[in-house]
Parts: sequence; C-alpha cells; structure tokens
Amino acid sequence: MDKKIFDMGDIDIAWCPGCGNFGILNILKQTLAELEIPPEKLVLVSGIGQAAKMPHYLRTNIFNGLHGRSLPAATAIKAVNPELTVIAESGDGCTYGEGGNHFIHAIRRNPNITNIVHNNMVYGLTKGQASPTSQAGFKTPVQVDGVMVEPFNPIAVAVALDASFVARAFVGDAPKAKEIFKKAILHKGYALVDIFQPCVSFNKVNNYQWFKEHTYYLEESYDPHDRNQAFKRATEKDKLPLGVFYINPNKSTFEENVGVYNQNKEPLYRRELDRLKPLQNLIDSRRKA
Amino acid sequence: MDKKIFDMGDIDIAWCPGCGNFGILNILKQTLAELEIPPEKLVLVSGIGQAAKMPHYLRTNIFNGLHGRSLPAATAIKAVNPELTVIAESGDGCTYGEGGNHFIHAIRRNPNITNIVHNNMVYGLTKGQASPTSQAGFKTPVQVDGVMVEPFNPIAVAVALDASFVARAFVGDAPKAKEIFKKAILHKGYALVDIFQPCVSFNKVNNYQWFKEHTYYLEESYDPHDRNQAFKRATEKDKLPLGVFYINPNKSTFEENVGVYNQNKEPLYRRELDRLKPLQNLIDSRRKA
Amino acid sequence: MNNSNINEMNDLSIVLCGEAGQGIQTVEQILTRVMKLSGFNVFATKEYMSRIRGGANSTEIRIASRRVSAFVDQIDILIPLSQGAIKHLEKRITPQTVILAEKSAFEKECLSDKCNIINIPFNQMATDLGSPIYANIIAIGAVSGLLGLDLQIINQFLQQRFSTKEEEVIRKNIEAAEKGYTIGVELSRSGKVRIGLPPSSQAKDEIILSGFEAVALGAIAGGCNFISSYPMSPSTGVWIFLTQHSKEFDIITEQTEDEISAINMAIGAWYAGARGMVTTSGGGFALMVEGLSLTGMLETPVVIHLGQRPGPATGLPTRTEQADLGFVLHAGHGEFPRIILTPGTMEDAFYLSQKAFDLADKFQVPVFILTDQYFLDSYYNLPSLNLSDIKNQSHVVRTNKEYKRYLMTENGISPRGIPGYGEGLVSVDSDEHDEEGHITEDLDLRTKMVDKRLKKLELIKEETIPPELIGNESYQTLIIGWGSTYHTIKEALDILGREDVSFLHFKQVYPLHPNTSDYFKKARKVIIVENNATSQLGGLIKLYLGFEIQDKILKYNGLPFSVEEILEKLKNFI
Amino acid sequence: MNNSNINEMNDLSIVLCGEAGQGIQTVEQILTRVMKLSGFNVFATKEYMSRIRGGANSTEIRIASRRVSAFVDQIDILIPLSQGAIKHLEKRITPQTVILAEKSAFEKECLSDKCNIINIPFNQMATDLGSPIYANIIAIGAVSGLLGLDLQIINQFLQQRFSTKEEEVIRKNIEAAEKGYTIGVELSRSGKVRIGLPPSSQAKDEIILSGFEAVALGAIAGGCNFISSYPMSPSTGVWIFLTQHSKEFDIITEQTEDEISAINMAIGAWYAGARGMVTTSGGGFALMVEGLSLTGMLETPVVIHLGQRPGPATGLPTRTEQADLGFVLHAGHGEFPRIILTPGTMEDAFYLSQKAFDLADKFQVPVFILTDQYFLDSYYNLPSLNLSDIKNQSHVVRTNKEYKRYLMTENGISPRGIPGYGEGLVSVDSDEHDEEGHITEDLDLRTKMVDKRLKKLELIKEETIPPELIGNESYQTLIIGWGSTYHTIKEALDILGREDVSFLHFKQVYPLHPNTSDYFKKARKVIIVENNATSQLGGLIKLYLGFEIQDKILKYNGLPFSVEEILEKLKNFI
Ligand SMILES: Cc1ncc(C[n+]2csc(CCOP(=O)(O)OP(=O)(O)O)c2C)c(N)n1
Ligand SMILES: Cc1ncc(C[n+]2csc(CCOP(=O)(O)OP(=O)(O)O)c2C)c(N)n1
Ligand code: SF4
Ligand code: SF4
Ligand SMILES: [Mg+2]
Ligand SMILES: [Mg+2]
Repeated sequence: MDKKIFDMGDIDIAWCPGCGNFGILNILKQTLAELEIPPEKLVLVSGIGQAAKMPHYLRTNIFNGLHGRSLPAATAIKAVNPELTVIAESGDGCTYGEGGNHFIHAIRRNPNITNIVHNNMVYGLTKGQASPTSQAGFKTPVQVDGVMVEPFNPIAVAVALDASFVARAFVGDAPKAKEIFKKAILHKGYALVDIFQPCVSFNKVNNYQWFKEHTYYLEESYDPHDRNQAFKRATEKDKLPLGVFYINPNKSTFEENVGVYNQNKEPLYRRELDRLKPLQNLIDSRRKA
Repeated sequence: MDKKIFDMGDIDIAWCPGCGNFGILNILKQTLAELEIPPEKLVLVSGIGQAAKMPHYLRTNIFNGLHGRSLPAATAIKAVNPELTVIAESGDGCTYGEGGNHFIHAIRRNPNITNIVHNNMVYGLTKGQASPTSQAGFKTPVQVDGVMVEPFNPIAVAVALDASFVARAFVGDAPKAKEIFKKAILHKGYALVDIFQPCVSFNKVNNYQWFKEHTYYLEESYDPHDRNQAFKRATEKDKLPLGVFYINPNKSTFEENVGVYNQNKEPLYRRELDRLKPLQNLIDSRRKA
Repeated sequence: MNNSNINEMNDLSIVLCGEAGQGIQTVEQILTRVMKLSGFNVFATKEYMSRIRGGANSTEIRIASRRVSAFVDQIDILIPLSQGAIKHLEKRITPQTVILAEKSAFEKECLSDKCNIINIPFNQMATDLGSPIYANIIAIGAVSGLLGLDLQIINQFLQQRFSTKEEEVIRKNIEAAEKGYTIGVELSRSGKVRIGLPPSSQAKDEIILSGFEAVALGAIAGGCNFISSYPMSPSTGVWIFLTQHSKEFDIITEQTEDEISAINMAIGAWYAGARGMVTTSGGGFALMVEGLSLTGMLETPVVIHLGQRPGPATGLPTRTEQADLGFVLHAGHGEFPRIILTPGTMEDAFYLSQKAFDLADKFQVPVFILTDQYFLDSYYNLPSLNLSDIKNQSHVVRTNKEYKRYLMTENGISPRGIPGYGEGLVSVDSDEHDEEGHITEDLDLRTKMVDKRLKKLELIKEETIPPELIGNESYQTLIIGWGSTYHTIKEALDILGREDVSFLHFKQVYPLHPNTSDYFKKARKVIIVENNATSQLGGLIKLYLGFEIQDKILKYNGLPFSVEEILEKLKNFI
Repeated sequence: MNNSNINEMNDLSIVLCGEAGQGIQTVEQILTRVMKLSGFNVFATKEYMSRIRGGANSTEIRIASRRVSAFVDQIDILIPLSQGAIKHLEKRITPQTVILAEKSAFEKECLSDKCNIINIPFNQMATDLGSPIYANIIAIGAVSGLLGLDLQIINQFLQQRFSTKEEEVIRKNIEAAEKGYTIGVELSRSGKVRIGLPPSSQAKDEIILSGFEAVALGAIAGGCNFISSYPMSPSTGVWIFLTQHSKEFDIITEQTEDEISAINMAIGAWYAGARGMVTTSGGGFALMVEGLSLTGMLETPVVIHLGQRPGPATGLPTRTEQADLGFVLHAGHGEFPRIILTPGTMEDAFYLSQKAFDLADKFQVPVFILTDQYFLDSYYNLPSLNLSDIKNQSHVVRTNKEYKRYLMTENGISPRGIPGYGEGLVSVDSDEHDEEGHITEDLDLRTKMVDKRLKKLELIKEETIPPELIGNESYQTLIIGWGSTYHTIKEALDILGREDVSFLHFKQVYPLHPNTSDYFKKARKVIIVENNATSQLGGLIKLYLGFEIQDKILKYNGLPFSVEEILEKLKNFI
C-alpha cells in the first residue's frame, strides 16, 4: 500500500517547522501502509494538544475528543466494533497528566488498541509548562525555579501494571520507530509506545541532540517477557533505553472479556436494534416474580 | 498519651459488626497516642466510602471531602500549614479508582502526609461492586461473570513511581500494623500504607481467613532501599508480602519545594494578608515597563 | 387495648422498619408478590440510611383494591423488626396504627399513648421453629392471615422462591408462614384487628415494576447495547439490571474507573455505532459535564440517566430530591441543545427511556432521563408494557466517498455515519470544525456551525412530549409537578375531589412543548410542587414561558412528599 | 497613489499582523510602551490562532490623545509581517488604510484597489544591518517617526529593554529604530502620510495593565497566597503572573495533574487557612463542578477565575466569547449560593478580584471572577490603582474547645475556624452534617442546614456591587452589557452622542443588586449586547427580574465586538 493514501492533500499543518511531530506522522503513515491497513478501517483517536492534532493530518476516520480522554473513547470504539484498527494518540501531558487515571485503567482493561504517546517532555500547545515527563530542573513560566520532582516514568508504571506491550521509541530514528510501531499495532492487546519527540519551540533542553545522547537501544538479546528485568531496564537513568521493554502475551483483551462476541462476531452496528421478543419475555416474567 | 483522647464518645458507627474498619480505627488511635500527636494538630482527610467515614469516628480535625479526592485536599492542607500532621485515609475504590490520577501525582509531589488505604478489595458503601484491587474471578452484581482482569497492584505502582515510603499491612495483626503506621507517620514524605481490611458484608472471598492464608511478612533482613528488589517482592502473587517494601529517603517534600517556607517557617494563616507595600512597588513598576 | 378497625377504605398501608441487613427487603418482596398474586394492587417504597448494617430503614407497602402508586404518611400496620423502629417512625404513628410486635421488646419505645401494640411473640415462635430467622416469614404469614389470603398462594410462592434451597428450609419457611397465618386469622376473627379490604382480580396477572427496572427495560427497548458507569446511589440499579440481562440482549456493560471515563466511553460507543448510556447521580454527573459539552460539539448522541439525590456534594446519598434540574439544563461550557425527560410513572419511565435513544440518535444531542431515589426505589403493579408500537429506527447512514460528518443541511442535522460502514471517513472533532470534521479557524464558519447546532432545538420542540393534564380542562387552579411527584399529587387531588383543580405534569421539562403557555393562561391560580428548596422547574418556566409561579410547595429534607402532605399544603392555598 | 491624511480625530489604530512566533508581541510591547512614554494613551488587543508557529495573528494598537480602551475595526496603519497578513485582514482594510510594507512582497495579496501600500523595504534594510530580525524594530522606528516622537525616548527604552543583551545587539537595535524613524519622518514631511495626533502628557506616568495582570494584582491585593491550576488558554496568564511574583508575596503556586485536583487543593488550602484560587477556562471548570458543589456543602470559600472562550468542548481555544454565564450560575448538583463578578475595566478587574477574596471569606461561598480572552489579552494605560482603601479582613476565628464549625446562627454564617488555630476541632464534611460537621441522617436538621446555606444569599445581596450607569439618568433607551464589553459599548455610545441612550454595565451578575429592576422600569427600550448566541445575561435577568429583553445584539464567531459594530447594530434599533 502506498503511504500517500493517508495524505490529506494541501492542508495547513499547525505544527512548528522542525517539530518532531512531523516525523511521527510520517512514520505512522509508513507503518500503516506497510501493514496494509485501509483508512476506512482505521480510527485515530486523540485528546487535545499539539500531538493530538495528528489525526487531522492523516486521512482516516478520526475521533478528536477531549484533553486527557482519548483512552476511554478508544476503548469503547474498539469494543463496539472490533473490526476497526484503533490507535489512540496524544501528548505526554494529555496521557499522563490529565488522562493519568485512564492510562492506568486502560492498561488493566487491555483493549486491543495501540497507544502512541508523543513525549516531548512539555506542554506544547499551552506554551511550555512542565509535563509529567519533564526532567527535574526544567524551567518554565510556571516552574520558575525548575521542576522539583523526578519525571513520571510511563514505562516503569506500565510494567508495574503488567501492561501487555510496553515500548519506547525516538522519532529521530525513523526505521526503528517504524518497527516498534508495527509490533505495537500487530500486538493483540493494549500496546504503549512512548515516543520521544523534540519540541523545538518550548523545550530547548531535550532536543534532538539530547535524545540522541541520552538514549540507546535494548540489546538484541533482551527478552521482553521478564517483568522484573523490564522494570529494572525501565528505571535506568543515565541513558534511557529504547525498544520493546515488556510483553505479556497471556492477557485476554477487553473485547474478549465483554462477552458480546463470544458467539456472534458481528460488530454491534450490524445487529438488530429491536429485541422485542426476549424483551416481552422478560417483561412477562415480572408477572410471577 | 491515652488513646481515649481520640474517642468520640457515644456515637453511632455506621460500619457493619465485624468489619475490618473497626480494627483500623483502633490501631490508628493507638498509633497516634503512642506518637503523642494531639488531636488539635492532626487532620484526618478522607474521600467517600465506608473507609472514608473513619474521620467521623476519631476525635480530631477532619476534612471529609469528595469521593476520590482526599489526596489533593490533604496535600494542600499540609502545604498551607506544615505544623499539622495530615493523614489521608480512604478506601481502595476511592484511592485507586476514582482517585487514581491523584494517587500517581501525589506520590510524585511527595507531600509529607500519610496515606492509609483500607483495602477490602470491594466497593463497600455502594454495595459490593468490584474495586480496582478485587481479585480476578470475584463475582458481583455488575461483574456477573467475575472480574476479568488482574487486580491493581498499588505497591508495585508506588514503587514504579519511586514513592518515598511504601508499605502494606493487615488489620488482623494489630501490633504489626501499628508499627507500620508509626513508621509511615514518622516518615518524612508521602507514605503509603495499603492495609488489608476484610469487608464482611460484600466480600465473602477475601475474609480474615483468606488474608491470613495469603499473606506473610517480609523477612527481618529485607532492605527496603532497593527499588528493583521492592518491585520484585511487590509483584509476588501466591502470597502477598506485608511490611515496608520501599523507602526512598532522598526525596524533598512538597512543602519544601513550594518555597514559601525557605526563610519563614510560619504557616500561612499566621502571615499578613495585606502586602500593600510590595504590591504598590509592583504596580509602580508598570509605569516604566 | 381497643379493637382496631382498619380503614373501611379500600387501602391498607403496612410499614416494615428495621436495621439495614435485617431482611426487610425479603419481607417486602414476598409480601408484595403474595398480595398481588392474591389479587391486590400493591405499591412499595423505601427510605434508608447510607449504611450497610444497623440504623433504621423502613419500607412502606400499600395494598389496595384500586391502584395505588404513591407514598402516604399513614401507617395502618407497623411491623418493627428491630429496636428503634418505633422511635424512627414516631411522627407517623397514630392511635390507629396497629403495631404487630413482641410487646415486651418494643413497649419502652412507646412514649405516648399512641402505641397500639398487638403482642405477637415472633421471636419466640421463630426460635421454636429452629431459628430466629423465621420471624420475618411469620410476620408475612400474620399479615396474610389478617387479610384473609389464600394460604395456598403463599405456600406456592415460598416454594418457588426458595426452590434453590434445601427441602428442609422450604418446609420450615412454609411452616413459619402458616404459624403466622393462623395468628393473623385469629386476630381478625377475634375482632382485635379488622381489615375490610376486598381483593380485585385485575392485579393478579399484572407485572410489578420498580423505577429502575422501568428505566432499564426502556433502555433495552430503545436498543441500548452499551452502558459504561461508575457505581453511585441511587442510579446503580439501572446498570445492575442491564448487566444481569446483558447476555440476552448483547449489551456491553463496563464499570469504569470514574465518571469521566464512563461518559467518554459512551460517546465513543455511539461514534462507533452502538447505542450507549450512562447512569449516575448528581455528583457523578458533575464529573461528566465536560463530556456533555463534548457531545454538544461532536453532535454525538448520548443518553444520561441521572437519579437525583440530595446535595450539594455527597449530601444524603440514599435519600431523594429534585434539585438537579437547573444544573442539568445549563451544564457544560458553550451553547448546545439537549433534551430532558422526567418520567412520573413506570409507563413513562419505560416509554421515555426507549424514546430517549431514538431522540438522541435522531437529533444527535444528549438526552437526559431525570429521575430520583424515590422514583427508582418504588414499585407497583401495572397491566403490562405495550411493545407493539416500538420500532427503533437507526439514524446511522452508510457513508460514501464524499461523506462529510458535519454537512450543512437546512435543518441542522447532518446524516450521521460511523467508521467502517461505507466508503467514507467519519471525522469528529471537539474543536470548532468544518463540514468534514476538521479543525478550523474560519470564524465565519464558526458562526454557521453554532447556528447549525442550535437550530436543532426548533426541530426537537416539534417532537416534545406535551405535559399531561390530569383533571378537568376547565380548571381554576392548576397544580404543577414534574417527575416522581406524579402519583402523589394525583392521589391527593383525587382525595381533594375538586372539579376546579387540575394537575399539569411535565414528563419533558426541556425543551418545553410549544403549547405549554396555554395551560398557564387559563389558570386563575398556579401552585407548583417540587422536591427541592428553590423551585427549579418554576425557574425554568419563568425563563422560557415568562410566567412566574408565586405559590410553591417545596420539600427538601431528603424524603418524598406524602399524599397527606400535599393535601394539607394544598389546602393552605385553595 | 494618493496621499494619506489619517484621522484628524485624536486617535490612530495600528495593526500588526503576522505568523505566530514572528515577534509581533515584541513589536506590540515596545510600540505601546514607547507611545505611552511619549505621552499617548494606548490600547492593545490581539487575536490569534491556536498554534505556536505560522498562521495569521494580529494585534491592534490604538494610540490616542484621549483614553482608548476598546477594539475598533478601523485600521489606519497596517504593518504586515508575513505573507497572508493582508488577506487575513481583508474585511477591515479600507482605501484609507496605510499599509507599511515591502510592496513587492505584498502586492499580490491586494485583490482590490483598497490596498494603499507605502513601500518600505524593511527586509532589505534589516539585512543591510546584518539580519532580517531587525525588520520589526525598523517598523517601530517608522511608526514613531510618522508620529513625530522624541527619538531619545525610543532609544532609551530600547537600551533598557535589551539591557541584558550584548552591547552590539543594543547598538544594532537602536540603529534599526533610527533608520525606520528617518523613513517615518520623511513620509510625514513629504505629506505622503500625515497624522495629526497630539500627545497628552497625562499618559506618560501612568501604568499599563492587561486584563490578566489586573486580575492577578487584584488577587494579590485580596491576600491570595495559594493558587493551584492546570494550564488552559486564556486563563493561564493570571497564574503565570502570580507564580512569577510568588516569592515577593509568599504564594504557593502549583501545577496540578488536572483541574479536579486544582479545585480540591484550593478548597483544602482555604480549610487550612490560606486564601486560595484557581484559574481556568470553561472546559477546565467543567471538571471542577463537583468541587464547586463541595464548597457549597463545606461552606468553604474559594475564588475561581474563569476566562471564557468559545465552546462547546475545545471550541476555539484562543478566541473570545461570553457563553459560560448560565453554566457558572447553575453549576453543581444541589442548591447553594455563589457570587459571580464580571469586571469590565482594568480597575474593575483589580478591585473586584481583591474583593472576591473578601466576599468568599466573609460569606464562605465560591466567588467567580468571570472574564474572557478578549479582556485578558487586552491592555491599556490607566492612572494607577489606589491601595489606600484596601484592608483585608481575615474572617477566620480562633477556636475554643466548644467550637462547632456549622454553628447555627441567625444569618446563616458560622464563624470559620481552621485546624491548629485554637483549642477547638474543625470538622468539615461533604455529607449533610450536624453543627459539629459530622455526618448525619437527621432529616429535620437537613432542612435547617439547607436553609442556613441558602439564607446567606440574602446577606450577600446587601453587599452586591450595583450595575454602573453610563450616561444620563433620564434615558429612553437602555443598553445592557456585562464584563468585557464595557469599553466597546461606552465608546460606541460616546460616538453616538445621544442624550436619551444610556448604558447599564453589570460588574456583578449574580446575585443582582436589589435595585436593578428600577433601571428597567424607567426604560422605554432595552437592548442587550452579549458575546454569545443565546443571550445568557438576558436569561438571567428574565429569571431574576422577570424582565424580558427583546432586542439583542449577539456575536459568537470568536471575536470581540468592535466599536463600529456596536454602533451600526445600535442604529438598527434606535
Ligand atoms: C480540560 C482541559 N484542560 C486544559 C486544556 C488545555 N490544554 C490543551 S493542550 C494542553 C497540554 C498539551 O500538552 P501535551 O499533551 O503534552 O501535548 P503537546 O502539545 O505537548 O503535544 C492543555 C493543558 C484543555 N484543552 N482541556
Ligand atoms: C463522584 C462519585 N462517584 C460515586 C460515588 C459513590 N460511591 C460512594 S462510596 C463508593 C465506593 C467506595 O468504595 P471504597 O472506596 O473501596 O470504600 P469502601 O466503602 O469499600 O470502604 C462509591 C462508588 C460518589 N460518592 N461520588
Ligand atoms: S510547540 Fe513544540 S510540540 Fe508543538 S508543534 Fe511546536 S515544536 Fe511541536
Ligand atoms: S460494607 Fe464492608 S467495608 Fe463497609 S462497613 Fe460493612 S463490612 Fe465494613
Ligand atoms: Mg507534550
Ligand atoms: Mg473498598
């Protein structure tokens, strides 16, 4: 499939020149094309932020909801129509700040969706406040003395929640990022990809150079099935590992658990709205009890 | 100090006979008495639920707020008046369900408060729905086929968030629970104590017997300063360890970070409301710039 | 003690009172079912504390020859199940109240001479049978005996009800019922308590429905196949009911981490082709307000059942109130239409809940079903529910390549596609957007989009359910009520029996039916009855009809109005 | 091209337009400051897209001999900083608009003959100076030259402004300004552009304040020492300002994980003895609604600054609207009082924000400061702020052993203690509670507590800020406005110059001042002006005064009203 199928044509993209978001958009298009996912069968779900504008720049079905709320919407969309490929995509602030509670509980629920988090370690759209992933010491107009706490570690938390797929990528390495995206989308169950994305306007510290210097890939031999090992690697500090940290292949998905697909595989919209006969029975049963 | 000082006198307690909450109330009173914390200098903060009624049964200052919101209130109370001992106390549903996002971020913020979570693995007050900590398979009126997902592991998540103090207790062993409470209250920084508490009305599975059989104490030699070790122990499944899993003594507290106590140790209420002189200067500075 | 002749009217009010967890609910259920099977009309409602064990809770069961569906203060027979019960109901006990109880145990609670205790050694008798747990069944038997029911019906019912239990248990229960029955018959025969209450065969074959069941059944009738919620009294019953029947009806039902997730899931579900709902109470809905605003912008349908309870904040979690109307009407930032339905009867609850899904789908707006604890926790018998007129129409369209989610149309409604159905793409956006659903900064388009969204309200008005007039068309005085006060006001007016007083009941409070003003113009006097402190429907009427209602009957102590209370308060005005 | 004689009136409107990130803000800041220092009154406002780079944003700067404080459509001088600027402002450009620009670069955007471009090769000149970044400073110089300012003032200001930069940078900037200045003087001398605008020495020593600064300074004046918030346009400026001065004023300022945390922190802060506030916009406030209801039950003070922007949902994040009034008025489940302040001037914003803290503390209610993007992002010069009347009184009491947080008092206000201050215990509870603050199921007490809370509204009314009447007492026509439309309507009426038309501006919309009705009774005609689609203040007036306003001027495209627009629309009515 040609990735052009996802192009929006001549539109005005609201990102800053040089922003890491462009790279992610490109990588995602490429991934989808290589996986042969048709636009009509894909839904991009997002919250609000710069990252969250992504769905507007990729020709497919989109649900651009509220700040912090991409995961509940994405979970429901997938549950209601498992034939759709669902990708929830948003920023670090959106996902780990405002949306923190959904992050935890979506991981537990384990819908078969991919969650791509553009981690620029800052609130971009609102002009540069600290995000949960901002590094200690990061100065902003409201963190005047710099961030005082350690950054939120989404990888470690996801491992602690026994997430079914946990990975980190860097937009500066498109081929590798694409491979990680692919694995995530192909993975059955909730798949987190936290992807480092420089914000050229509001994060002058964590730029391309910084990410290059502060990351490295988990070695080939690394086995992502060992949770303790994954935790250990997730909490490394000097250099931040990239790659797939953890896979738990033994979890059932939310769609499997909801029960309505046990016998009938049809998505809900293809089923009858009127269920008057069993309803009449149910009503009649109230005559006796 | 005599623990009677915390008695409310002849009041009607809304808990069920045999409920584990009575034990926690008792242990807490004992702890406070032994630590010589006067009722006037203590604030119990809670959310909503059966556990969250606790503050009404212990004579002290209380802030019984909204379901899920004990931690933001407790954090602010401590920040505004660090002379107070602040304990946030609520149920598992309140803290890890509705309040999940605050749980994450309070840990990061690290206020010097104690967070006691009554973990009965069920929603008590609303009559027995699953809570985030309910065990897989647990049947309820809305989990008709039993809980489908693994329980939320607050200990592992807190360790992943590098919490400054993480412990688990069991109300069935009052002396040990008291020691854990003491350590938590004396600890400088956010201290989590997840305490197993049987709900005799709605959780017929995880009763006193079950907890006794499914728990054991971390060995004497266990060193709570090793994060990877703590994670490993936190994720044990057959038997759930009790005790202090993890301590990170190197974190500054929220009150230290907010800055207003750097020079002046007075709580805010003892400071001048009118700061007209510097305000006049600030206003005047707008003449030039 | 004097003999008690309980109402020569065709109506008996029995109240059970005891601690939480003492089995009141079982007594209530068996008694109402047995009564109905014996040909009586029944009504039951309960008031309870926010606790699982202890305290003092009560259930009122009305048994009558004609239909009864409202709460009365009157207590004809009181069965106290635990200490404190008589004290708890002090204000409602009169010398006419027959208290069936172990005299020695309850005498000390009787501070006044009002206490007419007929001594029945329930506990002793139960213990003789082998366990005190049989006391409740003995009480059921006693009441049945008093009313002269057919013992066969009782025995049959118990047999069925305890069918999963051991033979021994069933036998004991039947024995207990019979023991009580004998006492009841004896009391009646001796003239100590005389109840003149003829059964009416009509009730026998009817169905019994509670408010939450009626809402849930209505939802099923409306094609609901997705419910995401977070537990909250008094709304959880609807969700439990749907969950317990989720397999028969292919319903996805999910307990979310919080109410924010619940509403966003429901919105996502509609987007992908389901018919989703949430059920909550005021405090939970407060957390859904941003999501509500999202439905306004996305033009996604959603159905919100909100069971009201007294606020602010946690308030009185297990009590009743009608104080969230103004909130629901104005909730959400920005401007967008909505629909608020306020059922007054079980039939209303069923048909309106069904209709809620259709309205939501058709107009692509949020639809509220606004009930309250009193309504949800009450039940009575009714003939049945007529399904023959129910035909759900899905308003979802198959998309083609040119599909635009927010196509400008004359009436403001853009055909709604869903992803994966057709060749088009479906884009929805919480930002102001263009016809395709993409974010825009075109400010002329903004104005058009606001107009498009608001325009739908005019269409909605055309389908508004008009208020129901109960009584004469040619009234002088008009009583106004909404939601759960329906039966209470109606019964009070029946008793009042004044030709010139009618009752206008609102089943849809927003938008108001275009003809509503006419009712007000005709009235010499208008009196509004609301279970709140500030007359919120009164405010809405003033806002939209410009009519100010001066005379108000308001109550906000957490309890519903009783028939007597309405009657008495009305007398002050007319 | 014809020569341009720009307004013989004492008023000049300069508009800068370019992409986000192009330094418009710097030009705007320098220009307004330099103008003020040169003795002109200044006003500036901006409109911008929700993006960080690119797009088309514009700032209007008005320079005048008399005070100016409102947005006008008129553009006397346009300085386009990037491609698309002229197109973006198309509708506002007239043949009288002088466009100072590189002709070759912008000519193609001029589709009509309206385009009066005076060619100034800004870029070339800047490049000659060493870098294109000097273009903006050259433009500043040019305008200054046109107006005949004192070059010294400009140079001094630049020196100061760039004082932290290297010597070389300062020199280049000054050089750039001088180059531009020469051109400006030349244009003026040659008669190509002639501006007759005398400075007025009054402005020189005045202060310049924006809406967000005025709110923040007011908060400081009101004793605010705690702010917990989550970033959200357009409200964040208030918080940034407070944070940047947090050290001087001992303010705890915290970025929370979400808005729910923000409001609950602020409530906790008041409970423990601080004066807390939150700042947010409609969508963020939607998440605070449960917390708002909590303040109602706890009777905790809280101050909420809400900067409105167009909804629903995400809407137009960087635009303006006045569409959250009905929402704020009715937000929260249950019934409890609140106060809503709606400043119209910078002075209002300062004094009302100060007063907000006192009102909150005194009445133990939530107080809203309701502004909007237009108001927050605009600024002008004003004489100063008078602090001499400001005296904050803490209403916190020292507790004794018998202290009861919810003591029943005649006026409904219970003395508010805080934990740790005194010997008493302070218990607050979101459930219905007794006087001590403990959970209760006493339903008589419930009624009393509701009454107690609602009663406070009567007291609050006594301290309500009355609406301000601008114009004659003996009007025939009354214009109604609230919040940010103050100056725009005022200026329009000044121009209209009709003795019989007056303007009533609401600075507090809830509760309304008891005498408000009188204003309506006197008017023959009432016209309401609101920056929303449904006339929300109109609704409030109808609800509380029973007065229906038929004539409405509404706008909801995300932009503020301009003076001309009001004038024109008014003419349709009068
Ligand atoms: C409820 C709510 N609160 C706040 C905002 C304002 N807001 C928009 S985007 C954003 C932060 C975006 O940061 P992030 O998610 O990291 O995305 P980025 O812009 O960095 O890609 C915020 C706070 C909002 N839209 N809604
Ligand atoms: C916003 C909101 N949602 C829901 C509720 C209803 N509610 C009250 S307590 C509770 C659950 C309590 O469970 P938990 O926190 O585990 O406490 P427990 O009763 O088990 O001690 C819920 C859902 C509420 N009060 N507020
Ligand atoms: S602000 Fe940062 S994240 Fe947003 S588009 Fe610009 S560079 Fe990218
Ligand atoms: S319901 Fe459970 S948790 Fe609540 S008081 Fe009863 S036993 Fe305890
Ligand atoms: Mg970000
Ligand atoms: Mg619990």
